[in-house]
Amino acid sequence: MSSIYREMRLKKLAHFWTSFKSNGMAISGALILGFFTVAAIIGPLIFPYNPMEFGTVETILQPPSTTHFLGTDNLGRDIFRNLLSGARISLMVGILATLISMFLGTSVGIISGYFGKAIDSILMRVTDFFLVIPWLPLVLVLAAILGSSVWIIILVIGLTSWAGTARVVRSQTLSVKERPFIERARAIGADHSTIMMRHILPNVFPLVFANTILVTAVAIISETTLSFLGLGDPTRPSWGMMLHYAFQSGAASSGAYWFFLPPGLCVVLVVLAFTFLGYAFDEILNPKLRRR
Amino acid sequence: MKRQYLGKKIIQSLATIFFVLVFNYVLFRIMPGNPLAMIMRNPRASQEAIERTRELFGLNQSWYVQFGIYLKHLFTGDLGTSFLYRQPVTQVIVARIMPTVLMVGLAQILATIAGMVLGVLAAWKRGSRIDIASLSFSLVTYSMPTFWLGIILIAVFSVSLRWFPTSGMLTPGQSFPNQLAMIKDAARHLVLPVMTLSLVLIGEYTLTMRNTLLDVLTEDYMTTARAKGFDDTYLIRKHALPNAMLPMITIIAINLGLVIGGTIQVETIFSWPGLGRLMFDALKARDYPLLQGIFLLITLSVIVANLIADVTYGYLDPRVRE
Amino acid sequence: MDKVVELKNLKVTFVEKQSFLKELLTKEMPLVRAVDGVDLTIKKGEILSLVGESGSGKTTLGKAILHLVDIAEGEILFQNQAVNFKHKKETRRFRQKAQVIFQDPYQSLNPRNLIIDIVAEPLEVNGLVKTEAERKERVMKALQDAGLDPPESYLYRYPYELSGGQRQRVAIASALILDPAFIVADEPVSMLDVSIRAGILKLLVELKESKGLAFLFITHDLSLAWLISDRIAIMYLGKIMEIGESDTVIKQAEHPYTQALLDVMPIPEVNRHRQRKVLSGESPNPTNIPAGCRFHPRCPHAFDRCREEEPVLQAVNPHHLAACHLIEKKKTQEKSHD
Amino acid sequence: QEPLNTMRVGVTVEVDSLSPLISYSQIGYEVFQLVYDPLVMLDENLETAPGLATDWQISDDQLEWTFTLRDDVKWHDDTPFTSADVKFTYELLMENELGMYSGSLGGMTEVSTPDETTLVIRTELPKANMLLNACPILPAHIWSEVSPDEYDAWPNSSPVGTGPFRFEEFRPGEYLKLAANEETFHGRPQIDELIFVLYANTDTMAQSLRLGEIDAATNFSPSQLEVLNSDASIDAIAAVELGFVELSFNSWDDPSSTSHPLLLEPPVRHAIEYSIDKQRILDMVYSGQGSVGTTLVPPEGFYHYEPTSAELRDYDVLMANQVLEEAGFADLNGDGIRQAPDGTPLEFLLTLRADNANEVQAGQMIAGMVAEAGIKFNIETVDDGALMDKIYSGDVDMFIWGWGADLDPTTILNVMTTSQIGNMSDSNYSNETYDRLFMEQQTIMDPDERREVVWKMQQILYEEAPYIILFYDNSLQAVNTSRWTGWRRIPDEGGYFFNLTNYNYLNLQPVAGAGDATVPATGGSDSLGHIIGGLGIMAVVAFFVFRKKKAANSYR
Amino acid sequence: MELLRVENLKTYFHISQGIVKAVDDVSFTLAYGQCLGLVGESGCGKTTTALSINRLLPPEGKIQSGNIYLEAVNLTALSDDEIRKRRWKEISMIFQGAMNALNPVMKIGEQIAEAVVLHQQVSHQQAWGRAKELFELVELEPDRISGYPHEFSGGMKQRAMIAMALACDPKLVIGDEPTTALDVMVQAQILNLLDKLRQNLNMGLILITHDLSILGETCDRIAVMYAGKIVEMGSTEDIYHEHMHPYTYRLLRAFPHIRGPKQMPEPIMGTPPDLIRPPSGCRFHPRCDYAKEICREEEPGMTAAGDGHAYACHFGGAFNG
Ligand SMILES: Nc1ncnc2c1ncn2[C@@H]1O[C@H](COP(=O)(O)OP(=O)(O)OP(=O)(O)O)[C@@H](O)[C@H]1O
Ligand SMILES: Nc1ncnc2c1ncn2[C@@H]1O[C@H](COP(=O)(O)OP(=O)(O)OP(=O)(O)O)[C@@H](O)[C@H]1O
Ligand SMILES: [Mg+2]
Ligand SMILES: [Mg+2]
Repeated sequence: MSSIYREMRLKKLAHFWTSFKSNGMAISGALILGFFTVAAIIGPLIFPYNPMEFGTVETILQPPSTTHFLGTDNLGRDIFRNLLSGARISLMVGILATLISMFLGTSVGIISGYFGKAIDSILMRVTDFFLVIPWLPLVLVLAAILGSSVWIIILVIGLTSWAGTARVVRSQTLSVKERPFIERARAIGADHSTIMMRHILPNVFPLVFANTILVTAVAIISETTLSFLGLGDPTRPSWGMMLHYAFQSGAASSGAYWFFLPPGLCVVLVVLAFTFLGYAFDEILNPKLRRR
Repeated sequence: MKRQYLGKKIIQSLATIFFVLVFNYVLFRIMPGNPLAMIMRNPRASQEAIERTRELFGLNQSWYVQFGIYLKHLFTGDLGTSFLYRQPVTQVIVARIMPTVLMVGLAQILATIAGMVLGVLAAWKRGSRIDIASLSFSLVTYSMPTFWLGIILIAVFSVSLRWFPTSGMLTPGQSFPNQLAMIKDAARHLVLPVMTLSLVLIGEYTLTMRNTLLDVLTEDYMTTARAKGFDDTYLIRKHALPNAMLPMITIIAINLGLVIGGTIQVETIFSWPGLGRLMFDALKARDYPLLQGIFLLITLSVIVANLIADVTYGYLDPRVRE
Repeated sequence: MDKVVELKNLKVTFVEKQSFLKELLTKEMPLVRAVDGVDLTIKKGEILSLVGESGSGKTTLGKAILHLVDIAEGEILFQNQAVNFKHKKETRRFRQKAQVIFQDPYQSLNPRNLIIDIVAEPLEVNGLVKTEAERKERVMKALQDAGLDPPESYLYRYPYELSGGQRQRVAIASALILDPAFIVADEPVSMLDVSIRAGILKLLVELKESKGLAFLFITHDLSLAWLISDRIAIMYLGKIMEIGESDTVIKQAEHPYTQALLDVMPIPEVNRHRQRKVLSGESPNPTNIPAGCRFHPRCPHAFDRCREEEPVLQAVNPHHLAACHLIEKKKTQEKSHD
Repeated sequence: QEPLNTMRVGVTVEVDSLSPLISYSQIGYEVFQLVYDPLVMLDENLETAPGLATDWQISDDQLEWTFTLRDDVKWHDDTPFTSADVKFTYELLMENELGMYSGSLGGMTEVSTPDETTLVIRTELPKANMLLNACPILPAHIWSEVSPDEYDAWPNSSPVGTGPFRFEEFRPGEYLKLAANEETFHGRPQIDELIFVLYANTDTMAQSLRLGEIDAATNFSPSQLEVLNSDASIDAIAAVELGFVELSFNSWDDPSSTSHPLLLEPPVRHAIEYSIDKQRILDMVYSGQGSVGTTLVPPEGFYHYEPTSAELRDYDVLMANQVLEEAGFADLNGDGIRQAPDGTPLEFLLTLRADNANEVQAGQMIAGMVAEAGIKFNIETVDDGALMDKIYSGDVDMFIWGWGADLDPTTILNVMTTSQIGNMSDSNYSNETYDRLFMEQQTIMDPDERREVVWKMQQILYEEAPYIILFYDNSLQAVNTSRWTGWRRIPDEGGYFFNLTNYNYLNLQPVAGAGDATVPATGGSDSLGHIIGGLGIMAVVAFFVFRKKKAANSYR
Repeated sequence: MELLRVENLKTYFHISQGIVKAVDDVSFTLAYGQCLGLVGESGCGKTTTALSINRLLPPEGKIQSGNIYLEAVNLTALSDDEIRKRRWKEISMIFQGAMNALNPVMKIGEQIAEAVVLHQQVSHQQAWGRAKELFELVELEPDRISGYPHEFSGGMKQRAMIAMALACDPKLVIGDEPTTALDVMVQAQILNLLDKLRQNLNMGLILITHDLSILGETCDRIAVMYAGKIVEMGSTEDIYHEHMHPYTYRLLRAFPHIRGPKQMPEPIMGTPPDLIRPPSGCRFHPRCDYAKEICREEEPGMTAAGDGHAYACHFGGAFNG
């Protein structure tokens, strides 16, 4: 019987794949992201990079050449290699921060929407608070208090970016909650946690998923911005850190475009890829958009 | 009915403000360096000054009394004295408000208009070249770090093309023969920062507009309206837009918080003499009273903007008036 | 005969949702008297139909019996016992014995669960199965009971892969799996295409007969009620207006409201431009129930007494009760004729 | 009407206050020396020269100074300047101990004014730095109106001075504007308007300079220097500055401190110094601008002590390892990190200031270098404020920071005295001999004799190494010579401005015909190049999406 | 006199899974003042037929072939502009589910008036006057004209929708399931109203429904659709009493008859066909009790069975014997 089971799953996947592959944004997003993921995973293995290893005076800010595909930075380090290892950091920050944010946002959203009443009011005021509070200043302050290691940056971004998800999940929960199968679950005696985990979560998840991908994009930009403003982790040179150093060393005004453009473009591309995917999933998973 | 809705929204906003106050209070007390240490760090602080501060902040009182004192000071408009500028925080802030309001306001207006136009075009001509072009444009600008975009714009428009100045709000120290000349000068300086900020915003507005409009266009009442024989422009203007505007309003208001983040970057890149930079300077200098003041101001304005959005929403959508 | 469910003066009220501010400012809150004093018994192996306009409180009554909404007043006896819902074990036992089928088969099955999981959920929730094999076996049996044959081919599908009728059968299977004594069927066929309806109805009747199940069948379609039920109760604004054996209620309707309902029932017959005696207005709202007989504002026969005094259910004959002053009037008239 | 000759100077820090009682900043110092005059100023050779005082005598017991003041000086509001103003200013500062100038007034006991042009100052002990006090003289007729309670807050928002420039306008966040003072004893400057333009980042400032939006600027980053110099009309220099960058150890030898005990041991500090290739860091991070550091007093001054070759701990990894080996630190477990005999590894936390990219990068290089000696540095970055907290609470192992010094060594030497712990001291260093010598040097009037003592002090510090002086860094300045000429570096290796004298401001000449319309600069093309590249890539992306979209459509 | 003539209409939806032949060769006519009931199971193409007449199909839907004449004008041949001018003025629609068919943020009166302004060149004020009249016509309180849809109950919205449909005195009104989702009582009210108005205003009415039992009182003629085709068409009497097609027969048997004998309705087994790959031959054959070999192979044409009565079956009336 499990073969039927597998077959059904496959059918569903196939269906998803059909919509996915006919969606230009999804494909471009997946390709770009795939490229960077592969680059982040195997890149540093082929082109190892040690941020503590510096060049010599002669190798400072060299334009692209055959030995250094993308030239060198102000400390004579290879930019191409730095980009590859930066991809790891940036992607890691984006994804881990998103996981935190997703967990918080989904829990708050579901709990708030499901229980309603006082719990909802309180949680929603907290959510509102995180929603209205100017995000970057808050992150800046928090990062300044807590310090600037990658883990703290991840935590800070995660802790401050869940409000949107919570709202979306809550409103979805409110509508799922009204659907009769929830009442049915209550009628057969399911308790709150079962209902939330088994009935509400799976039904809000597609939305969370699409939303999450967008949060990842935001998280990566956030990391970049924080690093650019000097609050990044210098021992783990992400793309944002590269931009920070490029800007601090005046690369933009001194014409060292190879120092300044590639990390920025990488950020743009990766964020774009996540945004593409987010919107594409939204389009694929959101039946309303699909209808037309 | 309407008054109740308004009342509810105001109460909600007040609740949020209360959260903000508590948070603000707690945050700036757990920040390294309590107010006393800040004063004492000043090598020349006299014993009296320390006493005065102690009293001012009620540091010898219990926490709720301290919170009460904090609230009392707030309500009298006393945000303390900036450590950095040695001036009342309110005074420091007031001097820097206008440039930010000008820039953010313009950018928001521009981005809203452009985003709506692009979004409407994209949704109406879904799948066409226009849709793809505006979608790609929005997504690409949306994905750019604000500061990076700013630097690129300087490189293109100031350095290469020489169309606009690189930085500042007015040509420094220029005395202008008349008001008009000054406005012209300010306008030239405004272009790039406003462009940067709006470009980053346009993306989200376009996408939101497009998506909500697509949603709206599939609604049954749009079919009804089409069946009535109206042409496309009328349909969009009279039937689709009023409905699609609803989520837009919320997004625009919520975005204000985001825009403020953007101003920090834009003001840094373009040396714009506004609040964002002031805030960043205050942060770097650990000027807590100033930081707290700016933080409060920004948060309050975002909350007020949200309240206004909610009220507008209520005005536009008869359903939520109840 | 065994009483499965017995309701005594059951009342359910809702507080109308209103703004926070108003809640603060006003002490009294408008009450929705959705169920407003219902006495009813349902016996083993019986289908009792509950018929009424939208908003008359049918669903609420059904939910109240299953304790899915809070009861304001009155008492519910299940198999002659009051269930203590504070007691977890007792609640659980009750939940196993009383099940529900909802109106909308498209909405009442979790679209993200497989059929096997949906049907087995009551078992899991109540911790009644140990092994996977046992679980599957019981699910298959339930599916078979609900007329889905062969059951294997349904186990690993999602609800959206089934037709409306099949889905409703899945819902029934999931209600049957715990071997209940009583099922509330809330308009189980109203969302289905006519061509499918009949099958489901037949299934319900079969189940009643083969398992001795008791049903509360909620519908607004008098003809369906008439066809499948043993007794019919007519509900209006939270109260039972008429109750009796189904043929009696249909063929010898006493209450003007029942008569009005009968009159508007569509029939597949050429009857061009028949001017039906359609009641004016829509079902009035239960926040503001008229004094006297609650039906009097729409009643074509209303007289003074109806505006002042609320009629109680009284026997027209031992198996037929109605709440209308006309009955007495008629009786006195008959008497005076005599 | 003649067009005004305006000079614009780009700066990255703005005045923290217009009140000399409040300001602590370098830019404040620069502005005050333009708006106000001191009694004695420094000339282009950094020698003392008449300021408001034309002449001065010292009594034989070296405890009484008599200054003869100018009689023709007027405040910018036309009130005449008298000795009472000086007396007022000095007494105000001495009583209230406010601002950056009050320190240099230390030791004065009495100020008296026999007449309007004579000033007599008495001191407790001989005051070696009497003439090097740059304290601006404030107008008594204005400041006496201010209540003493408000001295620490009164903003002095429209300063009135006697200096060569009068204050015009200050727009916080934007610029500060001065105008030439018509009647000044310095002779009217050629600069009609002098504007300090604030930039939030050096990158746009560099662009602005090249575009001619400003005429001069300071605080560039090292790598910009070269590019700026490639511009024919721009002269970018690395100016020697009285300052240094140091690696500072927490020397708080007390149980309440969380300082690392192993760092209190001189061999460890010495090994660290041996293992740092300062020149390389200087070359890499600072583009070679500056010089390798040794002792506390920067070399430009008269008081600098250069360690003998025996004392000198120049870059030498072998020595580093040897020193550690001898002190009993060996890597027994083979993880590349040496341990103390009790097994504690030589692993320390290096705290860096997040917003100073140069220091962060220098720190990273250092961490790489000390590893060669079997020492492990972990790096954390925090902002200034947090670092300050850590320093005051003793919760730090070591950090990189910098100091600026005066011509007179007193201020910088003071940083290392015990009395400054909890105040200026950031290493929490304490040494009784040093403290005693510090008091002594202040009172020695003979420079050579004084130098002996100061050298001794530096020797102590070098040996105990609470600081490893990494470099004497330079201030990177650039001027656009197409509109103003006559730029002079002071001293010869020094800067055009922020050099303790206002010589350049007083002596610059406008280039005839250059006008205010800015000079075209070259060098836009390379930027254009990278833009076009960037846009190209975006176009490719857009095209990609476009193509995919079309495919999707036709599919439908 | 003929008001509407639909000839061999084929409307297909082109979607990624294939071509949905939602309406496949449908022909019928409608006279002035007549009411035609279009009945069939869910998904058989009723709405699509209605939308084709008005050319309001979604982008993926296309009229493949066929002609639709309103009076003498071929609607399928008109330009977008011309058809737009005719919408509502000549053909108006009452949509399935009025709860969603009204713009939630626009006053109901405005929604009626805007159509009047567009098609009748009157002032805005006059249009509101007209809207008030219409409200009275559909038995709604004229004061509520400036209310918003959410303030109306389901039945009232449906009335308002009807008022809107009548705003420009159309020649043809298409009611697409105007009473589905309404309560029996309200359904009866609305049907009564529609019937009365049609007679008073002498307009053509197409009443789309899946409930065969409600047509007996309102319709003159009934067309039974199955899987994109009309399988039987005739007067209401013909369909109820003289039906020749097995599908019509089964459909009628699926309804309970409260005034008739107490008999359980009978289900139609099987499921409606997939319109991308419809069954060969007669589309009903997989569900037909009387299907023979030929039904699988050959598609039956329309057979006349009397005046205006026709059916598409190889074995018309087979169930009788
Ligand atoms: N949770 C609730 N809160 C407030 N009012 C409610 C709630 N549930 C039901 N009501 C109100 O109670 C009344 C009875 O509702 P109920 O759903 O029982 O009617 P019904 O007879 O089942 O109608 P329908 O035929 O439309 O299903 C209605 O007026 C309804 O608005
Ligand atoms: N936009 C569309 N794209 C693809 N297929 C469609 C579309 N609209 C309708 N269809 C298909 O066309 C067929 C006919 O649909 P239509 O809406 O006309 O049916 P209907 O008879 O009105 O059904 P109902 O009673 O459910 O309203 C159905 O199989 C439906 O799935
Ligand atoms: Mg109900
Ligand atoms: Mg339809």
